[in-house]
Amino acid sequence: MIAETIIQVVTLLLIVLGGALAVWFKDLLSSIIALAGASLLVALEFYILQAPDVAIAEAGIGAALTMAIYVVALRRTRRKEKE
Amino acid sequence: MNALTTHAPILIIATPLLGAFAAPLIGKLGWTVRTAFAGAIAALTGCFAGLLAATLYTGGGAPIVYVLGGRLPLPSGLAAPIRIMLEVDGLSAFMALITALVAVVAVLYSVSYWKERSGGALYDSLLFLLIAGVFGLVLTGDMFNFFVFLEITSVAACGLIGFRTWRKRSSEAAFKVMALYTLSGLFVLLAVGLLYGQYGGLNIAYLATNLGGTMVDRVALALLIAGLAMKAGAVPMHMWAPEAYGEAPAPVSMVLVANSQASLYALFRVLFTLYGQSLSAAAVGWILIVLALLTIFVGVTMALVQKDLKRLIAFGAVSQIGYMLLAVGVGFAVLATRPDFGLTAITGGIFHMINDVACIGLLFLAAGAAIRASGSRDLHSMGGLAHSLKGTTVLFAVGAFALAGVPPFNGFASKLLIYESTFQLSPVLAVIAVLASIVLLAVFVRAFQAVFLGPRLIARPEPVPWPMVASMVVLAAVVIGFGLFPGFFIDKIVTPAANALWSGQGDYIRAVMGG
Amino acid sequence: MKRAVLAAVFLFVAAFLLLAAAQMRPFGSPASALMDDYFLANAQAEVAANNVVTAVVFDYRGFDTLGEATVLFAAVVGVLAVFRKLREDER
Amino acid sequence: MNNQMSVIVRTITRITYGLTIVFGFYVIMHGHLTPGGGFQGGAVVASAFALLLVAFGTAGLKGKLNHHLLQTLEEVGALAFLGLAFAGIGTAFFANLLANSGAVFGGAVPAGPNAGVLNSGGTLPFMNWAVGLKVMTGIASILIAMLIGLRKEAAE
Amino acid sequence: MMHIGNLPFIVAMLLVILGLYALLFKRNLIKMVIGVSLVETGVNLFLVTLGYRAEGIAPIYTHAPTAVSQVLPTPQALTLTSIVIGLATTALLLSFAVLVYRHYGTLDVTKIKELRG
Repeated sequence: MIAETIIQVVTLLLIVLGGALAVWFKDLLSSIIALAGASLLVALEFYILQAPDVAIAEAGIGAALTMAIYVVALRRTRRKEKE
Repeated sequence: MNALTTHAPILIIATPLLGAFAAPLIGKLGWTVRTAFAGAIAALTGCFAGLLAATLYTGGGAPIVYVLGGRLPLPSGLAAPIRIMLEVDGLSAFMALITALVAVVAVLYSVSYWKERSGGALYDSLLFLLIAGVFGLVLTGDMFNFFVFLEITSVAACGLIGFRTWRKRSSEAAFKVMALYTLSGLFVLLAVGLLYGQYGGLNIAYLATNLGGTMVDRVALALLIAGLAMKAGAVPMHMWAPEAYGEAPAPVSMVLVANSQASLYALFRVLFTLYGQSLSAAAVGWILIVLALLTIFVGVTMALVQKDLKRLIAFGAVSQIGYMLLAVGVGFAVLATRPDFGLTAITGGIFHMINDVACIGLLFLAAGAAIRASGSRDLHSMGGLAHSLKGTTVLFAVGAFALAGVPPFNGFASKLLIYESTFQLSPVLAVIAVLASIVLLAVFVRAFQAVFLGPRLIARPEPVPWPMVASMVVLAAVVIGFGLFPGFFIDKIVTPAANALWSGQGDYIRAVMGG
Repeated sequence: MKRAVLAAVFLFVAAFLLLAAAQMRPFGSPASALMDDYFLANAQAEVAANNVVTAVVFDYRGFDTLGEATVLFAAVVGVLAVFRKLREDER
Repeated sequence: MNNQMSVIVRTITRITYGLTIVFGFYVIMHGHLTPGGGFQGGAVVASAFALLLVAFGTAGLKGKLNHHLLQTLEEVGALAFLGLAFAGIGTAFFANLLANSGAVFGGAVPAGPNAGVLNSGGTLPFMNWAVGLKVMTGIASILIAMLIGLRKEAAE
Repeated sequence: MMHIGNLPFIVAMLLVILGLYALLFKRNLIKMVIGVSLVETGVNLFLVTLGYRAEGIAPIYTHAPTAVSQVLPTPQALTLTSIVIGLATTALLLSFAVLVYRHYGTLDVTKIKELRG
């Protein structure tokens, strides 16, 4: 029980860290990867919260496909936030 | 009660959805089939809306409830609705009528407006999605379902705003508007989540019976007001509105006005039906009044300095949102004490909705025709269109005078009610509202003179095809009809709607919860 | 100046949201579960589905799902419209 | 940016994409029994498709799939979903008329925890398929439209 | 179980706040879209945490152990809906960002304003 709680707290803190990094990075690709990482951790948190349905959806849609669309959009725009 | 009447609420939403899903497939069959299909869908939707309104008004005004996938009453002794419900009271039916009017006119206008352009089938599809979304917003009785429809209108509206992809400013406006719409939608969703977390339900009637005055309720209310006012285009988040109305194709601008009004409707629904008297009404009412005055002021002053015809009308539209907000804010401020003029104010505000959509819509459509004919949007380079576009000139004048509240047009009828009731709460408010109207009249007289009068600047403007003229004539008929016989329409359709807000909370709840 | 106002509004909203989160009923103990207990008890009998979430998504709240599919459809149509081929006179 | 990634990525893609698609279909099929459903399964299939796009670029897909076909399939999915909702209109829009009826997917399930009966759920499995079709083709056509639109721009 | 209080709610709200920050103060269009995505993720996390019941299991009867409480299904259904909506809005926003870049050659909001004149 204690172990589960610790995992949950660590996951939650990592989610915030991932979100902060996504905002912080100047390189947009790193930013997107941080966002996808945060999404995957959120999916893990969903699994811990007994929502496997939503966890699959978040991992598949929120992390993988969203990132694919971001990467496609980045291809023809700029990679750096400021140039 | 026959089957068609029973299922009218869902058919109103499902028919344009069918149109939207099928439009790209039908579009492959050519322009004639596509147009016929769009017209048929629009006409059917209009019929269903009329049927629903007629059923409601002849049935004594008791709310009609439609349970998706089930029937009333609630399952054996359960005190919470479990399925999504559509709930139609006087106000919803009134908004559905407005939307139906806009839908039919917009489709008719688009027939020739969009004939020689690329992506016509995609345009039809997005237009129907937007219409279905607005219908959903005004008919649904479930908070999460409301959020879903909010997102449908956002996505479809932004697709349409950015539809002229070759225009620089369209793409920019579409991005900006989409970001703001998404943000407002997420505010609403967060509020829905907060309410669900506290009461374990999503149905408006169910929530209304349970709401107390706790801290979380107030946070949810603040988020709802912020999100919905943002989407309605009230100050301080009004900046998206002129961009959106200005960059969208003319018929879409009109539908977007109806969309903003649907958000305003939702705001009223939240204030009166969901929260009702469970919060200190006067304070919230005064917040709305201040927002409304700011909206009127900003709309009118910004309209003064515009050089672009569509943006000028767009700021006019922003100022009119302020009038509705003002009237209902007055009504809400006095809801607890219930003096007579509260109901008058709400009646004026509601009546102004249909008047506003008719005359602003007429202005947008006439401006669209003028811009199409002259190939320019700049006031200074249009000049003298009255020589060749006589019909459009008259129609634009009708719309402009109606918007500024000149008798005998419809804007006067509703604004008079607003002035009267506002005056009884505070004379200063009424004076500001009247002054703003006068300035607005000046703005539109100047615009009319610049675009239509004076020497002929465009040698051979394109003629206006008949479907465009016909759709404008429909709106002009509404403007004049409502202006000449305001008493009749107020009695028949506006009073039930106003009563639904003023004293209908109990009925709204009883229709779902029983008892 | 504009940035300062924006920052003030942002801080206000942030404080507001955190306050709401702290004021919510405790995590892990829903205040009222009338509707959800009904789903848990009756989904198998009424919808014949073992996965209650799917039963809610496609039956009890199926209309939301239709709306959601519609949003996705709208986005697809919007993206196709953005990247469609233009006519010569439209560029 | 180079459209074609290294040989390793392409080899791994060749091996995995079939499996991913099968897994996606499995998730859609068992949506009413196990975690998953139309949305999740559709997303899994679409991500296999995204993988293909990353590995082989849009040029590799020409002929096999174009976005007109995808768009048509998406509309078919959407119309099927709307039609399934309409089918219940005898009771009310969205009524599940097949559940416990004995017809296709009309089997009943025992109450409480059990091993699961595939032949149950009424209209749910059909809706899962309609939505799954819609989601996979919709997302795939978003990706293709963005990539092809970009390529056209690059050629100009 | 150790008591973690309302930490999940607060984390969800923190994600919303981070997203709002990016949306309000960043000047790059794609960065703003990332902000919107973060707000969406935060709201989704908030919805799912609402449905959690302490010691509950997933609301799926297939191969479930007997006689334990289950978590609430509705918030999960709502979250599924909102995840797909999030994908749809993100895709459309990014398409518009690409379109803006094509017209103006930049993603910087202030530069776009200057170029517009």
